[in-house]
Amino acid sequence: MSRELSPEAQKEFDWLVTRYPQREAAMLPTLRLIEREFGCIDPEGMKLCAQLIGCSPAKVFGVVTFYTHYKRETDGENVVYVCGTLPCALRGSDALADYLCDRVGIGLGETTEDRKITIKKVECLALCDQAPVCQVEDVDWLRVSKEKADEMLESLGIPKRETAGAAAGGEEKRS
Amino acid sequence: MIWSLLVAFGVFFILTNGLPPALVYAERKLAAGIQNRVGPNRVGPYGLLQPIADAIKLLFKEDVTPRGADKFLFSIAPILSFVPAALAFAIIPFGNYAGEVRLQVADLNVGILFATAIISLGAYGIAFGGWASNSKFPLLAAVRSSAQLISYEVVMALALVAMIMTYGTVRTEVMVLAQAVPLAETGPFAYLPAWGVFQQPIAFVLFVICCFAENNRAPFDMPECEAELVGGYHTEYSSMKFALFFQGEYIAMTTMSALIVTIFLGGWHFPGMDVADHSVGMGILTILVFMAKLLGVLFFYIWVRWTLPRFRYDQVMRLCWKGCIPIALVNIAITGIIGVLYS
Amino acid sequence: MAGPATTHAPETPSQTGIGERLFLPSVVKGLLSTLRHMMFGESFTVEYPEESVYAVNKFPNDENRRFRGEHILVKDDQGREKCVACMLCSAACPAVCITIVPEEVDWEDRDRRPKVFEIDMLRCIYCGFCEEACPCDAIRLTPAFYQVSRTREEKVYDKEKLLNDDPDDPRGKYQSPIHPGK
Amino acid sequence: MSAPAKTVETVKIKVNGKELDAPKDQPVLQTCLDNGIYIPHYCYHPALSISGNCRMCLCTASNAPKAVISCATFPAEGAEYTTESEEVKKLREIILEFLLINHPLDCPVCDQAGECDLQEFSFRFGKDDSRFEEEKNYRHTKKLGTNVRLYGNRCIVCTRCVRFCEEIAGDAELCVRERGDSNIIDTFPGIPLENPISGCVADICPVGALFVDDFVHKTRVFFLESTTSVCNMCATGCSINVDTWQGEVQRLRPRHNPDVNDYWMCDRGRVGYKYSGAAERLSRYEVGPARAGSSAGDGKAKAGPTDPPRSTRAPSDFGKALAAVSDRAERVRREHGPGAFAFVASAWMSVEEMFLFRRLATTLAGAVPGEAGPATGILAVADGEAWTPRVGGAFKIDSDRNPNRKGAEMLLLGSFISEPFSVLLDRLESGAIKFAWVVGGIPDFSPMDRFRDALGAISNVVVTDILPGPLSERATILLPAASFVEKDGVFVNGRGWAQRCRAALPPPGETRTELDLFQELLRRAGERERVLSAQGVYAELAAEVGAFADTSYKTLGALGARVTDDEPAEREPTGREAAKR
Repeated sequence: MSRELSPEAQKEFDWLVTRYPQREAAMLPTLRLIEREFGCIDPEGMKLCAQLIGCSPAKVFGVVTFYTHYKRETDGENVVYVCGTLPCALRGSDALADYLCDRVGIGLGETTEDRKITIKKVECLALCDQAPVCQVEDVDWLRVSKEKADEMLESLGIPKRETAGAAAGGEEKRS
Repeated sequence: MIWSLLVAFGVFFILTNGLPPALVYAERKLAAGIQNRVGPNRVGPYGLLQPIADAIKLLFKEDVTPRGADKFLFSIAPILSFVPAALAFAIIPFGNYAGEVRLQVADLNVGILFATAIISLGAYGIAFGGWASNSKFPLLAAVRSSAQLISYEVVMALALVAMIMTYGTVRTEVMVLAQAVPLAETGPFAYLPAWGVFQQPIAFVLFVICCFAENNRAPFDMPECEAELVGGYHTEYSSMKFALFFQGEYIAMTTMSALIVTIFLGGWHFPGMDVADHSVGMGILTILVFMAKLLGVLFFYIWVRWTLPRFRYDQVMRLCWKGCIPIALVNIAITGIIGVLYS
Repeated sequence: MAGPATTHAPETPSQTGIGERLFLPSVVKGLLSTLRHMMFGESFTVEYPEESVYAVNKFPNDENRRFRGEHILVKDDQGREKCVACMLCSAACPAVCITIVPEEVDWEDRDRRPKVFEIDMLRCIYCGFCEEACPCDAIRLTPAFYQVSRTREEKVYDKEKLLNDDPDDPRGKYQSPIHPGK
Repeated sequence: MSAPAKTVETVKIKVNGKELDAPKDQPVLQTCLDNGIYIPHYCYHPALSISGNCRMCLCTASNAPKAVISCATFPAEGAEYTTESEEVKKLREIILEFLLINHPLDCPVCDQAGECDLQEFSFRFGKDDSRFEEEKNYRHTKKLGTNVRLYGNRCIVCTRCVRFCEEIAGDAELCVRERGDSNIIDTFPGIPLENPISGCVADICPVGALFVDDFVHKTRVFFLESTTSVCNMCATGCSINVDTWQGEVQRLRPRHNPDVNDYWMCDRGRVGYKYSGAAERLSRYEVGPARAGSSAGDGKAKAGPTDPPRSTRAPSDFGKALAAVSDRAERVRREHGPGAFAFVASAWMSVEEMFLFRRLATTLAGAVPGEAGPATGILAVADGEAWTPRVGGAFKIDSDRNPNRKGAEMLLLGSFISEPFSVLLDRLESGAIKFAWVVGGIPDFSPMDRFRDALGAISNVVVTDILPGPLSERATILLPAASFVEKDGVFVNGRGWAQRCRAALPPPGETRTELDLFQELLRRAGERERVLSAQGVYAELAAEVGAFADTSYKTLGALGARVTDDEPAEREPTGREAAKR
């Protein structure tokens, strides 16, 4: 247990705990706190959280892996979340994920060598009416077609392919 | 007279000792045919020597008497089943006259009565064999057999009563002669001989059923039903004692067939034959005719065995007491009434 | 069926027709049927050893299909036994002649195989239940039947012997991929 | 039972038209199960908290618009529940189809097959086909800890194991990781499932996802024959089932006994049968010549660890060995009197054996008024580590590693053994002892050096033991013994709870059980007429020993009964009850 919270963070944690009826209920904000402190949530961070909350590390592990939006140590700078739940799946999220991976040159769940981009398949992003949906750094990309995917990747610094058609239809962008 | 006896015994011997092995072979071949098999074909051409091989094997087998068995009864049981069957054959006229020779061993004036009396003795062989074996399955078989034989003898006798009323005699020779006339003076039946089967079809059917039952042949093979009683009354027998039982069974079958032929199928007579012709040629012809009829009935025996399944024991008894006996009695009554009306 | 246990089922009163009650028409029918077989029926007997059971084609559409001879263990396309040692065959075996000891393997598609697989051919009654019970099509009964041996021990077939795929062997030639007639 | 009689508040409900009195704080599912109405369920376990995630126990309720899960529904006065309607059947079919979506069809290689709820419910309640055509998910197969193995593909994520680790074992090593269809049981990286009762997760796993490593790929459960028995590895005395096949113990399984072990047993006990099937088991009666030259006084000097090697004993049989025992005892008694005898019992014997051994000792040694009686003692293994779950559940592992020390205290202390063990050692070393009978029956037993060496110098040493070891090496007459899976008898656990141990297998080779052995010797000495079964011996014992009075094999039944009053039998709450407080 080498890791410790900084005094300010510790203070924030102490305040957090008081807001919940049970200590364990403060787990999610505590994890956010740790994420902010240490940049990501790695096993050491989980152990610290478990220690602070007073539960077993396995429990924290379960919670962290359940929520995809905690930044893990394996994640790159930008994480592309591709929704894989039913409506998106029906509208071709599999093909979309494959396309993205193909463009970036990595597999699903992997990170580029320069640690810039990670592509992840996640459960529902709560935009089922706009399927298929991707999310990059709090920006939702709705009804993602190939062209739109190209546009999205461009925003992450990956240039469009020469052969790709110029028809860009990215009017539905929401932040 | 001497000649008569010699010829008679010659035929008798052939029938009683030569026929059983042949019948065994025929039975196996016919069964195979019915079941789309080949049958014996290893020993000799077409397996013809199979019966001889069987006989040799039986001769050389160890003769076992089970511990606890009644030695005396155990030994005489096979003889008791063999002898009466052969003995009853004596009254069968297996031909007319060959010259002076009467083709019948004994023309008794009690004829049929002698036959039924003697055949009934066969039950002792089975009963003794089953009891003397000191084994439960043979005993059960013996009990079953006794009950069955007693029951069916009643029917047989009743069927015969109708025939005796029809022919007006118990002498077998006279019975044959009585069948050697046309069935009717004129009309379509004039071409049929007056065989018992045409005069008394019901009695014929009853008698045939009784013959099967008396011989313990399928579908009435209660005493030796393999599935329930292992081998029946001869389970404990081996070697020649077993062979005697076996032979006795086939001789009984032959004797019964001969009775059927004599009483119902016109005996040695065939339509268009001159009964008064006592030449040797005609005598031999009558023997051949008799043999042909006999083999036909034997074939029927075998045919039925490989066609019909065995009755259950209660069915056997019900068939006898609730089926055959009432019918036989009614048949006698009708025969009597017709007899009174036409006399 | 109330009352004490009876030895026979009660007679069904359905046999009403006089013809049926007399039995005779049925008897005649049966007699004619057997007569037909006797006169025109062709023999199905394979006269072994003059005739070979493998060569004879008495049943053109049913080539030896129903014959149950000695077993083989089937190999998969990689030459490994298909058997996963689930022991359902030994559970189904009425003669209790199959001995299996499972073992763990780290194959990609399965993690279990028989370490020991023995069939005691002297106890086997060739009922084919093992073949029916097998969920993996791993054991089959071949038409091979005239396997002889000089000792009892030889008749206990081990895994190697059962996995035989020698085309010259009467059992081995029924090894995967194609079982003739199956 | 010993649970304090509490008035249970009940309400009247109707299930399938049948009126039931339902305890108010008990889920409808449990009430139905108690009343013989079976509702299929996976995630519900009576000892664990309610999770309600498998949805298998759906039933319709008159007071709810939609079907409810009966495991998390508490009875309302007058409510009607239906568990067998067409609707419920349809729901079950759908739930099962859903649970089977990612379940592989590997029943042939799955060791759970035969006692798998998924298999059984699919057969009883499931659809005959599935509409799922896509590819199945693959999830990890790994060892969660030294004893437990996970086949992730087969998991239906009922989380019984997770709740067990949290509520019963208390260390919460397991969690459900990921989400959706990649949901899987896992441990925190680097913290394996290593609590002392981890094997129980395999017992409660309703499907073939978790296994005790010891049982994987061993046999099929439908071959196993179960014998109810009691675990032998510590004074907790868990109720168990001994599962055997082909004359070998295949596994031990805990058996529900609310007064002893609830649903659990420890990992150490789970493999506690191993020694009974060991290849080196003693299975032959052996008789050697009496050891010469141990004259009084210098026995101590002569004692050496290499004393009589096994080879001096010749193979014998039951009858001859017993004759040798009685002959030599007779001679020693005539020449030296009762003071030359030593009898050492073991805390691993059943109470019946102790009872008989006690009687046999007085018979063999005889008694001369005014003279010293035989030296007596009792062998036991040293205490191990006790274990109590951090959350304070009902299940504990006793520090006492002897299964029947309590029974030995009740039967032997005072009446048979009146001196401390050190006195026994002194008498053994004094050289006055000419005949010693030592009952071992303890696997991995290493007696103290003094005891071992002293035995090596005594002229007649009869040893009754299971495995070869320091005791059997020093025997002049060796009598093989039966292990706990091979004998009938009663064991009294540390809290005074007597339970029956039943023979699941015959003893190896020509071995006869000690029960037979002692009785046969008594019979030859004219002390009894017949050799009785364990039940008969227990009846004699109950008539003679006060604490066991009014008990019999019948009253002990499958779950046992309390035979001592010196400790209150307080049953601690199970996980759910504890959580509810």
